[in-house]
Amino acid sequence: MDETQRRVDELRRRSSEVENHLIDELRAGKIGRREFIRRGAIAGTSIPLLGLVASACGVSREELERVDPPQTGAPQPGGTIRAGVLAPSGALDPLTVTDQGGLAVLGQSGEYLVWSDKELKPVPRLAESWESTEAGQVWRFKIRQGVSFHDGAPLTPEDVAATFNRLADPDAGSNALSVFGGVLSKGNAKAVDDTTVEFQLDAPNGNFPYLVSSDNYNAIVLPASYDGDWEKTFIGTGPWRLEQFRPGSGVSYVRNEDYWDPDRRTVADRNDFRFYSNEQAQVFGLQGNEVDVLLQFSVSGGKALLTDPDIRTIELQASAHRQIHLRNDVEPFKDKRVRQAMALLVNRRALVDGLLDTKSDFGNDSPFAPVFQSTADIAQREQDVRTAKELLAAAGKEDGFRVQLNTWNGFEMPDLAQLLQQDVRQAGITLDLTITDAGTYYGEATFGESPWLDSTMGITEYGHRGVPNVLLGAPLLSKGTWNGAHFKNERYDSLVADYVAAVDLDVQRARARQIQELLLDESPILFTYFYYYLTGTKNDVADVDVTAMGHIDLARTGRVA
Amino acid sequence: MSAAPAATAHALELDALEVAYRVRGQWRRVLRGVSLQIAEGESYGLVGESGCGKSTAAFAALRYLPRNGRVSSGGIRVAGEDLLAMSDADVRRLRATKVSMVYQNPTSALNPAIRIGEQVAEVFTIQGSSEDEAGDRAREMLEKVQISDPAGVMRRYPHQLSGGMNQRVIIAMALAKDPALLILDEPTTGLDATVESEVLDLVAAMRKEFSSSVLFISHSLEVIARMCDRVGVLYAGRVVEEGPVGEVFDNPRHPYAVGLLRCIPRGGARKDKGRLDTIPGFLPGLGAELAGCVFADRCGLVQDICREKEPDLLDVGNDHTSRCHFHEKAQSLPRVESPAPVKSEAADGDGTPILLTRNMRKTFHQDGHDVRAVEDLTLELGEGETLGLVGESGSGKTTLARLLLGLTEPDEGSIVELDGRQLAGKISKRDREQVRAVQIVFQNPDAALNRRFSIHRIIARALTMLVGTKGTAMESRLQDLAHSVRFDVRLIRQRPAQLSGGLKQRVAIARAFAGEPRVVVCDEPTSALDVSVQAAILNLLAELQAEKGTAYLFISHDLGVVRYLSDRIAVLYLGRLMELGDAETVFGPPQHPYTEALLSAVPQADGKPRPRIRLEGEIPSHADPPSGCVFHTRCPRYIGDICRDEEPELKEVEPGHHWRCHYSAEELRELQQTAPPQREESAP
Amino acid sequence: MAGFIGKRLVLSLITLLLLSIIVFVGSQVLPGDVGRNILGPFADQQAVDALNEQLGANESLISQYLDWIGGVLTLDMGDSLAFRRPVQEVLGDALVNSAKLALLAFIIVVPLSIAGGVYAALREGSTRDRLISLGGLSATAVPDFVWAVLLILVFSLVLGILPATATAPPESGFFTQVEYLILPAFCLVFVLFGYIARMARAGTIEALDADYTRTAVIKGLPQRTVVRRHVLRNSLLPTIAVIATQCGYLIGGLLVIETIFNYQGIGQSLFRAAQEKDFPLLQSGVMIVGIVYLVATLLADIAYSVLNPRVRLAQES
Amino acid sequence: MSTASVDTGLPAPAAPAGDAERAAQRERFALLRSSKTFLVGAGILGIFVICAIFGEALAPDDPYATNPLNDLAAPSSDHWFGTDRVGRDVFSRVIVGARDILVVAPAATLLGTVIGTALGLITGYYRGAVDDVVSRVIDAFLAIPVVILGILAITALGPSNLTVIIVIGVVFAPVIARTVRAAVLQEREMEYVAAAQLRNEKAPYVMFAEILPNVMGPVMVEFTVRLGYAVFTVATLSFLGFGIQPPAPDWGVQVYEHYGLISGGYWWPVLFPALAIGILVIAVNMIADGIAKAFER
Repeated sequence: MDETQRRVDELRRRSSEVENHLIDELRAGKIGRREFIRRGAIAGTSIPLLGLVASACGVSREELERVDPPQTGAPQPGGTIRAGVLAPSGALDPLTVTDQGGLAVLGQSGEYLVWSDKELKPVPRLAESWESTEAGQVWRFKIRQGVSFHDGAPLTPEDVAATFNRLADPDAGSNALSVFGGVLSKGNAKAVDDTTVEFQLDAPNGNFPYLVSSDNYNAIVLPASYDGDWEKTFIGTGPWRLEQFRPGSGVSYVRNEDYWDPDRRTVADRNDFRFYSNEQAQVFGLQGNEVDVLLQFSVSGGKALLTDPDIRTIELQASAHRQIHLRNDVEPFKDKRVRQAMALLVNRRALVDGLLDTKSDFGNDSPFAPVFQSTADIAQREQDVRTAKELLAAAGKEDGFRVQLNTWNGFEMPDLAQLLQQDVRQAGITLDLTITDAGTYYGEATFGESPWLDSTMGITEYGHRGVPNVLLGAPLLSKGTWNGAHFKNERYDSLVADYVAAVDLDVQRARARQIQELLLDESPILFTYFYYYLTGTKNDVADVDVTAMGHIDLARTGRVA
Repeated sequence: MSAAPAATAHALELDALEVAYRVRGQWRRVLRGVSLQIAEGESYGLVGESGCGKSTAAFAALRYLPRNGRVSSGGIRVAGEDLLAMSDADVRRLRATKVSMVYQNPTSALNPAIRIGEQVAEVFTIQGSSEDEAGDRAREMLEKVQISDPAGVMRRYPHQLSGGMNQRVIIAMALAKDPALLILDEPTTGLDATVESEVLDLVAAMRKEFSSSVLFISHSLEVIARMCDRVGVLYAGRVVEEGPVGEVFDNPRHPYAVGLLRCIPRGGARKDKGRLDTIPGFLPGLGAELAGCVFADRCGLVQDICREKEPDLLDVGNDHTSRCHFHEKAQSLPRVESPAPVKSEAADGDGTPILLTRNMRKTFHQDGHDVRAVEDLTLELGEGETLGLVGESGSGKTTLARLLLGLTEPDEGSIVELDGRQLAGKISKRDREQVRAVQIVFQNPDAALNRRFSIHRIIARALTMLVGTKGTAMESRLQDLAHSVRFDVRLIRQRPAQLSGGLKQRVAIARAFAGEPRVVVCDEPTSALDVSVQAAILNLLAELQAEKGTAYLFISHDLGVVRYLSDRIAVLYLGRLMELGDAETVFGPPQHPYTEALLSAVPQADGKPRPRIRLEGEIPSHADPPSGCVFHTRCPRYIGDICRDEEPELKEVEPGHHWRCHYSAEELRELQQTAPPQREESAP
Repeated sequence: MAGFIGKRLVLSLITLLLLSIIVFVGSQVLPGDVGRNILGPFADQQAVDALNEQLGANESLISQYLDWIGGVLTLDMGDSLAFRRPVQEVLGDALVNSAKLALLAFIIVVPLSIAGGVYAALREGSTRDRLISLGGLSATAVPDFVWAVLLILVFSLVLGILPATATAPPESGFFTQVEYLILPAFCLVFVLFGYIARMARAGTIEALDADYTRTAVIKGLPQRTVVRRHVLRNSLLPTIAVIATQCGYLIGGLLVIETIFNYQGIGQSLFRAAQEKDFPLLQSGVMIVGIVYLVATLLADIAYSVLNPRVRLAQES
Repeated sequence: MSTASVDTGLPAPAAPAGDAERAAQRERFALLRSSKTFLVGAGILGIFVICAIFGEALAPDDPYATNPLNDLAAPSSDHWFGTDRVGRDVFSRVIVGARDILVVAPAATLLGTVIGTALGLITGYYRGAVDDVVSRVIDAFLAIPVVILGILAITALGPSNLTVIIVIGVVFAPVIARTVRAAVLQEREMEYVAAAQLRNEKAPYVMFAEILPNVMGPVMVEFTVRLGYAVFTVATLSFLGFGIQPPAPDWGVQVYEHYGLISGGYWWPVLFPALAIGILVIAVNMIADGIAKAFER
């Protein structure tokens, strides 16, 4: 142990006070090992060292991921791995891809500066290391040497700069604009020398490495000369090279022989992605042995997989959830007591254990999912019909009311809507359901022309994110663009601003507690559960590496003998 | 195998044959103990009105009853073999060799999708001859039935040939197997008079050559008289009289036969000479329960014994039998209609035409060709007058009627006037007065009355629309109308489906007269009816005209009927007026050659032979009519080039008598009284 | 004959034009725009507008429609906005898939249903007749997705002898592809059998009752010959027209089957195009289905007139 | 207006023909009562109608009551058909589910028949320009896949039972119009139509008062055939998530929600609603077949 103790002391000498603070927290058991490594890495400390320090403090690595039935053998080299994903909704173009099928495909042949792994910690990939100066306003990334694109051209800082300037360019129509808006403007990424790229940010941002990591899935590094027709080449620096693209039905890759990282050179020879038009079809596909891996399935669609003996499920704790907004500026939800009553009527245990087969954490009516480390521990709100009725009576709604609930027919949302309908019936409240297709629900996605943003009560699907920043912003800030609840609260706005700016964990957690208590009191949006990210694989396939963001790394995947 | 056929075996023997049909779960008797024998080479006629079971007898002889029919009892022996005891294979062999049939509507009896040659050759291939051998024998057969271009016809399809030509094909098929028994089921009913006589001549000629016995079924006494040696009169599924043709027609010994013979307008009968007699009541429904004599309900001589005891088929001398207790008093059957002639108002009308047309023309545009249906027609119709309109089918009779009524719009320049006022070409543009003035009685009453309306509603609607009366005033007018057409008011609530053909036509007439019309167009009003009912309708039309002074435009292909009713007659050919004049002058010489040919085709009920004039070739198409006189290609009295080059004018050859021919009246009168027409050379 | 075809072609073109107008007007109703549908509801409005600009989805729909019509006349149906690939390519693959499934179903159901219809007609009124017509009619009315679910349950999951989805792995041989298409094809067979059999039965009964059949029987021909030479030629005519009307359903109407069996046919492409308001793809897809339907009905009418001399010769004279 | 004496020429009618019509009517119903297929079909439909009317009373549990903790329980004594994915009793939902389909399908078919018959009458009667134009529009509608037409309409009018009725009605109208047009073209040639024109009757009267009653035969046959298809289409639209809205216990929705689970061995939430659709449709066809047979002869 003394060896590790010596290493820890050495680390203390070199690390900034922020890093020391983390080590104290770790020792005090206030943060888990995983969070310690993650926060340390953000500050620029190398991962192996952090791993050592963490193990020195005696915290195991495995608590986040549960694999059942556990893996048996080690993967044998060669062969083909077949993966099934939901068909991408449009052309496969790094700039515009938004859906899961698309981003999984991007991650095969494309690579990021930083890889955000399943424990949300940033692993250096094309960027060997990075550091920030001026309190997070300027960030410099050291670009790995000896890396080449699939067409043989070497990777240069100019390629990296061009990639990010392209993403931040409003005219490029890229999906990444919503990430870089107000953070990085076009032209502020420059290659300062032949190994470094410097980013001049519009405002200090403690989490910038995340914004260039695989969490921002549009950010795969492309050659400076990229002209936009990605489907022809799938150009990238990744471990897999394009073999054949079958539009609408799938894509197949072969091993990139001169890949820069020897121990991530692919175990299998080929990897074949197959597109499925809907959940039921991909479930039949996996059970019918047409594919070996399903990138993701929902409990509602894939219940059959959970009980299938020759299929292994990998569960990842995640922050994906459903937001049930109650419009605060319209009857009957103007009075917060009515909103609290609604929150108290929901039977969350039935949702988590029944609807989601325990494959989910509980939601406590705030974006702070248990998976986020900055989440403060606050008493979990339970179903309490008696108090709910008292609140309703106090608010003059003792004999209930009638309200319309809008949502769209994706995953388990129609079931959730029907369960809510039954829960609130106990207090005489009647919910009229209007369930349409996604296009109709989101409409023009601007206030006044979108049931999502105009309906009195609506259920909206939110994907997983490494950090709660976005979830605290757009849906809840006074001028948030996704604020279906029309929640306007200055104190909340200022608390969020403080939280985002804070780099230190304690400061973030303190703000988080205040935010959580405020939201519990105001209850503008019900967060009932944060369901796990489920991946399904055949038993004879090993070492499939997935992240809750929807990435799948099949480099080390292979068939067990 | 049945017993070897006796040497002089009958071609067909029916022995007390009983046949029944199963309708909606109950068996209905159709043939009630019919017995008859047809000796070898003999031609036996079976005559009777619709529903009397004559076709059933024919099909029974072929064991081809419909699925819901069965032979309840009795025997059938064909060419000496017991048909009912035969196996299916034997029946097929019998049909392939011994028995054949000629059907009523020839075009639908031939398969539309197979060429004529193939269908005829099939008869030979069944008997084992090879493909091309069958082809040759088929061509020979077609030549035998006087088809001019057999090879051409063999390549054609049934819909490309005329009715007459198709019937010849069927006769060829029937005779190809040199049958022992040839059954003809109303072979000429659907054909024009001229075509009918040609087909009948053919059948007569073929009989001699093929020596087959014939069972000839028809509702027309004249046709039976001309074609058969012996005749059986069938009524409600029972043979009521049987004997040699001359005997039965000259000396009928059963009231039904007597009544039937009186109904037919023959031998120049005319309304102003004496009314036609009729048979009261209706034909019994299919399989009705009839006690005693089947004809008792409608018989003028009925007595109690008739209803109790079924009379047997009593022998009345020289092989003539009758199923009537009082067969000797049959011919003294009291008349139902008073014989008094119908005095017609026409005589004292002031002769001003109430309806006239001047150079009426109508061109149809089909698939790019211009078809001239009616050409330059000028006609007049006087007050209370009946103008008979005759001509072969396709001559434009019906088109002319539809033009007058406004159902079809004439070409520009055609003038139609009613009481001097111009009539609009389209009915929708005529005012209510003009609409009331011109009405029509259609041929088929089933199609002319809306089968979903009650009789009351049909007539009431006509009254409301044409006369504009409502409520009780309309009801009383309705009662009067019903009486005027002798329609029993108690049936006023029925629907057409429940009435007999005759009653339905009376309703149609009542509807036509609802608006006190000035002119009524009668488009073959009686040809869809049975003979006995026909007479009643003709009398009714005559009486109504006499009473109300309505003018008739009477269209019919039955010249006997036209002669009975018409005051004046117009003869149409290829849309042109060939002859126009008083009925009697047109019916006697001198006549236009076309009229002469038409009249010669009409068989006389008294069977007296009349010089037959055969019209060569088919009726030319309206699309490109022949040059000069349009009739010159078929005219038996063809003069020469003048007919081919110059179209004759419709000129007045005698006072009140016009025709369109180069001959003058004297020339034709002299010719027609002496030399029978023969053609030196056929037209180019 | 040429005049007849010419007239029908002109009429079909008018129908196609009407079809495109109906679809054009209809698609105004769809919410959102292509950019929004591709980038999703959470994308920045600026990005959405930029993408729309790029894809040309911002132009007024009238000009988009005119561009599209202009393109069609020069056989270039433009690019699919969502897939950014020529429409022909996107629809080409889908059409080939749909055609394969339709052909397989066609080959199975047409002979089966005609034989069934004629067999039932020959035994009109018997229990077998009632069984076939009633069975066929009921099978026709049971929804295709119910058949799909039942067939997958039995043959794929319980017996495990047939795959549950319809798209064979890439480069698989002819027989593997057929094996994958058997289940969906049989869903179509159940749905179409009753419809065609009923028409074949009605046509045959009518021909059996016709005068010419009576003539043939009285000629002494055995029943088999009468049916083969005289009845079938006339009874199958109406059936041809019915088969043609089903082609539209076979190509464009199989969305449900394609969804359950995960088969990339025209139905799914149209469905996604409508949802994503991918205007050129939707319009062209509906056109293709329309053309297939109209060509099928035209071929049926031509076949009808060729087989039925009365109609054929009426045109020529 | 006195006429020749009436009584002489007038025969007493043998049997008042009036009751022949009633006799034929009685015979037809007797035939109907005796046909097995009709009775079995009517019996099944009767059961479904009772379920539709007294649904909640008959169902052992409340079809809407959810119990996620007891979801996908296999058929047992307290849940004959087991429970669905949110723990509702499948047996109760199948019973109450009859109501939506038995309301929407007939209503849609009626709407389609009314529009279709009107269109058929107009195109059949007028022929010429009107017929050509309207027939082309009908062809265009027939060429559009039903589902695409459904999506466009339901997105525009919003998902509700009424929308489904309108969509199916509009989709059926062209097909029925085509059949009615064929019948009207034949009927139009009959002389009673010319007779009506000769009374200066206006076109609408001729079409709807004179011709329509005579084409009711084909219209009725088309209605019964279409009714079977309506059930098909309602279920398909529900299956695609466009038809009848959850939580309504519609069979099509139930199959849609659960068909993905059959591979996990949960067959009961799919099988029973699917069988219910099949049995109802077969029953409707048996009735149609019985009626057609009885009124045929």
